[in-house]
Amino acid sequence: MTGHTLVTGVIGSDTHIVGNRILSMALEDAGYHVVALGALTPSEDFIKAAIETAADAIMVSSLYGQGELDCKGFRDLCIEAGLQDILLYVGGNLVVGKQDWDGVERRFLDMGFDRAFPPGTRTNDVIESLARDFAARAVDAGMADR
Amino acid sequence: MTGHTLVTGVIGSDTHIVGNRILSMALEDAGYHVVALGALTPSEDFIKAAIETAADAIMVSSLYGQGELDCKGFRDLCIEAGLQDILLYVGGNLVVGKQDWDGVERRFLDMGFDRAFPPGTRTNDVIESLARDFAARAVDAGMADR
Amino acid sequence: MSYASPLDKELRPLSAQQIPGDLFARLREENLARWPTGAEVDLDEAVEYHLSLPRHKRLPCVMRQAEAEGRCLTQPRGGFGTLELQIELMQILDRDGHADVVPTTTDSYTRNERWEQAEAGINESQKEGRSMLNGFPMVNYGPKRTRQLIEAIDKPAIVLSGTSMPRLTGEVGYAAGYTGYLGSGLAYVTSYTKEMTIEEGIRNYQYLDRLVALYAAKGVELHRRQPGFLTGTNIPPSIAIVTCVIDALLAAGQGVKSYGLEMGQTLHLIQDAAAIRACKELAQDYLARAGFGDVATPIISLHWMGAWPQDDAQCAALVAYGGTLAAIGGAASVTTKSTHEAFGIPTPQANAEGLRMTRMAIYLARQIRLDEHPEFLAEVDLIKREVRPILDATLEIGEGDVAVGTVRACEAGILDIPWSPNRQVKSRIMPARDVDGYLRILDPGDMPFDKQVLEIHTERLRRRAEREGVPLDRELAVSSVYEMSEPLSRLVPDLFTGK
Amino acid sequence: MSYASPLDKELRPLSAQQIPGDLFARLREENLARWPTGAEVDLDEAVEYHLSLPRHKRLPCVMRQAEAEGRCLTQPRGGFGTLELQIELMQILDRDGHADVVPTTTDSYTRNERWEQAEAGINESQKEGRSMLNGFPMVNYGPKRTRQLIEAIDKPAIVLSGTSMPRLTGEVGYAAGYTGYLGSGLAYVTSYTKEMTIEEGIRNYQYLDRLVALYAAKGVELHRRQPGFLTGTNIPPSIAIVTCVIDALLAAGQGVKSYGLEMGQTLHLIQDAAAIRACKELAQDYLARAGFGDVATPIISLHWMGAWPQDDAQCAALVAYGGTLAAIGGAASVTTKSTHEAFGIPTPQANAEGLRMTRMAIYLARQIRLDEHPEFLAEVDLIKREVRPILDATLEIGEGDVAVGTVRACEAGILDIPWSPNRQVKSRIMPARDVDGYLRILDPGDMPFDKQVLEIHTERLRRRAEREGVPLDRELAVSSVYEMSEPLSRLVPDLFTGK
Ligand code: B12
Ligand code: B12
Repeated sequence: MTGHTLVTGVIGSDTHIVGNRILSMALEDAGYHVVALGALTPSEDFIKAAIETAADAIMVSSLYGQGELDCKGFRDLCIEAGLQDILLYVGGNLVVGKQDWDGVERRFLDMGFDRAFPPGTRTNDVIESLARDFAARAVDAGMADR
Repeated sequence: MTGHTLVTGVIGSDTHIVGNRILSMALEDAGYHVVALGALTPSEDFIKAAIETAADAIMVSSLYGQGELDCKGFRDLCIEAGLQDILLYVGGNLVVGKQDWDGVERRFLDMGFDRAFPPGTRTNDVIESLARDFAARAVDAGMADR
Repeated sequence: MSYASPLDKELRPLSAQQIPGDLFARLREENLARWPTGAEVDLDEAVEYHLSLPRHKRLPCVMRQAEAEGRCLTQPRGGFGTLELQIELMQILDRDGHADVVPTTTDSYTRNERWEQAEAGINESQKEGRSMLNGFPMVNYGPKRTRQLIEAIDKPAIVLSGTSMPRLTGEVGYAAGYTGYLGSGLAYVTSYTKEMTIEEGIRNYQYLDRLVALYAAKGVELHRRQPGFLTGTNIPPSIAIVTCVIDALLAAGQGVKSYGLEMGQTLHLIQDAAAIRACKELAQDYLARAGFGDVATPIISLHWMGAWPQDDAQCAALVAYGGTLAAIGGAASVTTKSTHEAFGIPTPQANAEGLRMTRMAIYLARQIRLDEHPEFLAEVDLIKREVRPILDATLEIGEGDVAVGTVRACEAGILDIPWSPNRQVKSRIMPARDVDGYLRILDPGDMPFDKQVLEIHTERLRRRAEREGVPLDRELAVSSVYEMSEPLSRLVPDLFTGK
Repeated sequence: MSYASPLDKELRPLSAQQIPGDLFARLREENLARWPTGAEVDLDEAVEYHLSLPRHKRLPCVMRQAEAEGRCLTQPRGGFGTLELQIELMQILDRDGHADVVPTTTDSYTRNERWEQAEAGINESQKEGRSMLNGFPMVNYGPKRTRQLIEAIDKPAIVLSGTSMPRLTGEVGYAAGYTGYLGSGLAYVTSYTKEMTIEEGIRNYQYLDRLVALYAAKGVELHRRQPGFLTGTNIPPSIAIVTCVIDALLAAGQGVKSYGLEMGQTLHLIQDAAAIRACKELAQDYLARAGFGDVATPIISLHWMGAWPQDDAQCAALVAYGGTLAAIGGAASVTTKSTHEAFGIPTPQANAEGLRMTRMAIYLARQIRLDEHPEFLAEVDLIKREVRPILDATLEIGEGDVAVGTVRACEAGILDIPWSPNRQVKSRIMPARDVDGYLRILDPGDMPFDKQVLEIHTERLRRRAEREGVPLDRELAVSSVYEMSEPLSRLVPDLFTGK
C-alpha cells in the first residue's frame, strides 16, 4: 500500500467506463486505495467522495469529447470545498475531434488540472507519474516542516 | 476513316505498352490510320515513321517517369526533320512521382508539345481532343486558302 | 436524472404486449410536453411528409433492396453541435463519402435528456466556431428545423442516439423525416447508463417502437435498429445475438416490421461471417416462434468498436478490413469509422474517406461467401449452441413474457454484459481473444452456458496463454482490450530481433 | 542495343545444363569489362563480406524462417536516382515502414544497359535536387559505393531490376552485399523488351543463376526470385505459374537453391489463395521430377499490378486488401504498393505508409486459411488442370531440355503472354474478369489448354457479358484493364439511382 487514496470516475454524461475501470484496477494493483465512482459522474460527486475519503488525488476521465464543457470550473469547485491542494489529473479524449495535443493540454492545465493525459495513455505511465508527484509533494512537505 | 494518320509509340526505354496499345486500338476504331511503333521507341523512330507515313500527328506515350529526360528536344527534332507543324501529343505518367499536374503540363507544353495528358486519361477524351484540334486546323487552313 | 414516465409505470405492468392505443396517446401527450419543441410534433403532418419521400429516401425500402440484391451498404456516424455544421457534414458524407445511409448522431447531453446543457453547448459551439458538443442536439432544434437536414440530402437518414431515453428524440426525429432510429432497451441501458433499470429502458423503447407502429397504421413504414455492439468492447457474437433477439422480440411486440440488427465486428473473418449468419437465423427463428414471422431483420456489421491504434496507416487497414468482413459476411450494411477514431470525432473529410475505403473494400470482396467452409460452419454451430440456452432460460424465467424475462434474467445473471457501466448487470462475464484471434469467453459469470461449449472456449484461451507464456487470468481480457490499439512493432514484431 | 554475350552464343548451344566453370570464368571476364565499375567486383572480397553478414540480413535465411513460422513478410519497391536519396529511402522503409526486406529498384536506363544515359540522369537529378531517374543506377555507382546502402540498414536487401540483361547489375548487386535479386529470363523478356529473343533472355539469366551457384560453392547462399507478374495486366494464375515453373527449372539447372516465385494478385480472395497453393505444389512437383527436390520456392504475393485508381481512399483499400490476400493465401512475403501508385513513384513516406497498412492487414488476417473451403479446392484443381498441359507440351517440344523447349514453345504459341510488348510472343491470349471477379481466359490464342477447362472460362465470361448486357468480345478484356482504376461511383453505384 502506498497509503494514498485516489478518487476515480468518468465525468459528466460520459459512459466510457472501460479505460477508467482498467486504470482503477491498475492503480489498486499498484497499491493505492481507489474510490471508483464509475461512469456518468457529476463534478460534485467527485468532490464529495474526495472529502469523505480524504483523498490525495482526483483522477478525472473524459472520453466522449464534451470534457471541455464538463471540466470547466472543476478546480474552483475543489477550492470552494477546501481541497485547494488536491492533486488533479485528467485523461482521455478530452476534446471534440483530433486536435493538437499541446493546445489541449494547455487548456486543461489552465483550467487548474495538475496534469492532463493524451488519448492512448497506458496505466504504467499514470502510475509512474503519480509516484513522482507524490514523492515531490513529500519532499516539499518535508521542507515545509523544516 | 478520318483521313488522318497518327504515329503512336512509347518513348525511350519504357516498356509500358498496355495503355498505348489500348489507345492505338481506340484511335483505329475512331477511324484514324494508326502507325503503332510499340514500346521502347527512340525519338528518332517516331520522326522517321511520321515522315514515311506523312503523319498528321505524333502521339507519344511515357509512363515510366523518365519521360522528362526522353522528351527534351523532341520538338526540335521534328523541326529539324521538316515537321514543324505536326501535331504533338504526349500522355501518361510523364514525370517521376506524384507532382502537381499544372506544373507538369506547363513543362511539356514549354518543350513544344501541343497537348499533354495526365495519368488516367481515357481514350474518349483523346479522340475528342484530336477531333477538335484537326477541325481547328482545317478552319485555319481554310482561312489561309482564302 | 433519468426519465421514466410515471404514467407508463402507473397504468401498465411491465409486459411484452403492445401498448394499447388510448394509453399510448396519453403517454405521447405527457412526453411531448417535456420540452418546448415537443409541441412542434404534428403526427399527421409528419405522415404526409413521409409519404411524399421518394423510395430511395426511405430506409426500410433501402434495406430491403440491399438484402434482395445481396448488396452491402455503407453508413457512417456523425454529428456536430449546430445545424449549419450538421448540414455541411451530411452533405459531405453523401457526396464525398458516397454514404448509402446518412446519419445524425445526437450529442451526449441530448442522450441524457439534459437539454439545458445541450442548449449551452449550442451557444458555446457558435461562440467558439467549432463543435463543443459530440453530436447534434436534435431536440433543441426541434422537428421543423431538423427537417432541413433531411432536405439537404438525397439519401435515407437515420438517428443515432445512444440513449436509453429515446422518447422525445424519437418523436422529433421521425417527425422531422428520419426513416430510421438506432437504439434499444436492453442494449442501451446496459451499455450507456449507470443507474437506470432494465425495466425503464425496455419501457422507453417500447414507447418508440409503439410510435413506429402508429406511423405504420397511417401507412408509413419506418426502420428501427438494435445496437448489438453494446459496450463495444470485445463483445462475443453470442452476447450480441442474445441482446439482438431479445430486443427484436420486444420491438416486434409493439408492431415493428423493419428491425435491423447490428453486430460489432470481432475482426476475425470467419467468426464475423459466422456471427452474421447465426444472428440472421436465430432472430428469424425466435421471431417466428413468437408469431412474428413477418419482421425483416437485416444485419448491419460495424467497424471495430473497441480501441483503435493511433497510426493512420493501421487505421486504414482496420477500416478497409471492416468493409471486407461486412461484405464477405453477408451483412446488408456496414457502419464505418475513420482513421481519426483513436483521437476524436472525425472531420467530415476523414469520415468520407473512411466511407470510400470501405466501399472499395466491399467492391473487392465481390460475391465471395464462406458458406461451405467447414471452419465457418463449425463456428455458426458453436455460436448457436451458446445463444440458445441463454435465450431459452430468459424466456422461461419470464414465464413466456420476454420483457419480464429480460429483467429477471439480468437480475439472476442469466444475462450479462462485459465491461458494462450499469449497476443492474453483474458485468462478471469477461471476454478475451483466443490463440487464433477469435473472441472467446474467459469467465462466463453466472450465464448458463453449456459446459462443453465453455470447455472449447477455455481450451482455446489456454492455448493462447501458453503461447504467450502468461497465466490464464483476467490480464488476458485486459490485454485483449488494448490489443488493436497497440503499435505495429508489438503486433507484428521483426522476424528475428522481435522488435 | 541489347546485350547478348557473343562468347556465350559461340561456345555454348542453348541448353538447360549448368554452364561449365571455365566457360563461366571467361563469360564473367567479358561481362565485367563492359563498364568501369565492373573492375571493382572482387568475388573473394564479396564472399567474405557476405559471410560476415548476420543471419537476419541474409534473404535466403529470412525467407526460410518466414516459411517455417508461417509468417507473411513485407517488402516494398523503391529506387531513387542518387546514392544520398537512396540511403534515405531505404532507411525510411526500414524504420517507418517496418519493411522486412528492403529493396533497391534500378532505373530504366540501367535496366536497358544505357549507362551513359543513366550517368546523365544522375547529374540531372543532382542538379534539379529531385530524382529524374525512376530508380537507382547501381552499375554507375559500382559495388563499393552501393555497399553503403547495405550498411545503412539492418535488414536483408534485394535488387529489383526489371531487366532481361542482368549480367552486370547482378555482379554489382551481389558483390555489394545484396542477398537477393529479382528477375528471370522468360518472364522479363516477354514483359520488358520488344526485340530481344527468349534465348538471349534465358542465357542472360543463366549467367546470373550460375553466379549464384559460384557464390554457393564458396559457402554463400543467395536468393533469386522470379517475377511471375509479367506484364502485370490481368495475368491469370495459370500463366504466371507456367512461367514460374519454367524459370525455376532453368535456375535450378544452374544450381540455385533459394528461388522465390512471385504471383501478382488477382484481387480475388479465393483465386489468389488457390494460385499460391497451386504454384507451390506445381513448382515442387516439376522441380522434383527434374531432380531438383532441394530447391526452396517460397511464394511472394504482389499487390495489384494493374492500373490503380486515383483516389487515396480507394488505394488504401487495395493496399490493405493486398495484405489480407497474401496472408490468407499463405504467401511467405508480400510486395507492397502505395496510395500514390496511379500517379508516380511514391515518396518514401507514402511508401512506408503502404507497408504499415499492409502489415496491419497481415496481423488482422490471423492464421486464417481457406484450405478446406470447397470453392478454394475446386479452383486449385482448375489451375492445375490449366498449367499441366502447357508445361508438359513445353517440356516435350524441347525434347527434355526446358531451355530449348521454352524457345520453341513461344515460337509455336504454346506459351503466350497477355499484353506483351515483345515481338517474339504472339500476345494473342486475352484475359478478362468473369461474373464472379475471377480472372479468366477470354481468348487462349494458340495455347493448348484443355477444351473442358476453356469451356468453364468461357461460360463464366459469358455470364458476365450477359449481366452487363455487352457482347462476349475483346471489350471485356479492355474494360478489365481499366476496372480497378475506375472511380467508386462506377464500381459501386448508388443502389437506386445507379449513379
Ligand atoms: C469503446 C468506445 C465506446 C463504447 C464505450 C463502452 C463503455 N461503456 O465504456 C460505446 C460504444 C458505448 C461508446 C459510445 C460513445 N462514444 Co465512444 N469510443 C469507444 C472507443 C472505440 C474505445 C474507448 C476505449 O474503451 N478504449 C480502451 C481504453 C482502455 O482506453 P481509454 O478509454 O482511452 O482509457 C485509457 C487512457 O485514456 C487513460 N485514461 C483514461 N481516463 C483517464 C484519466 C486519467 C486521470 C488518466 C491519467 C488517464 C486516463 O488510461 C486508460 C487506460 O489505459 C473510443 C475510440 C478509441 N479510443 O479507439 C471511442 C470514443 C472515445 N467515443 C466517442 C464518442 C463520440 C462516443 C459517443 C458519443 C457515440 C458517438 N458519437 O460515436 C458515445 C458516447 C456515449 C456517452 N454518453 O458517453 C469518441 C469521443 C470523441 C471525441 N473525444 O472527440 C471516440 C474517441 C471515438 C471517435 N473518434 O469518435 N464508445
Ligand atoms: C502495368 C504497369 C507496369 C507493367 C507494364 C507492362 C507492360 N509491358 O505494359 C510492368 C509491371 C512491366 C511495369 C514495369 C515498370 N513500371 Co509500371 N506501372 C504499371 C501500372 C500499374 C499500370 C499501367 C497501365 O497499364 N495502365 C493501364 C492503361 C490502360 O493506362 P495508361 O498506361 O495510363 O494509358 C492510358 C492513359 O495514360 C493515356 N495515354 C497513355 N499514353 C498516352 C499518350 C498520349 C499521346 C495520350 C493523349 C494519352 C496517353 O491513354 C491510355 C489509355 O487510357 C502503372 C501505375 C498505374 N497507372 O496504376 C505503373 C507505373 C506506370 N510504372 C512505373 C514504374 C516506375 C515502373 C518500373 C520502372 C518498375 C518500378 N520501378 O516499379 C518498370 C518500368 C519498366 C520499363 N523499363 O519501362 C511507375 C512510373 C513512375 C512515375 N512516372 O513516377 C508507375 C506510375 C507506378 C508507380 N507509381 O511507381 N509497370
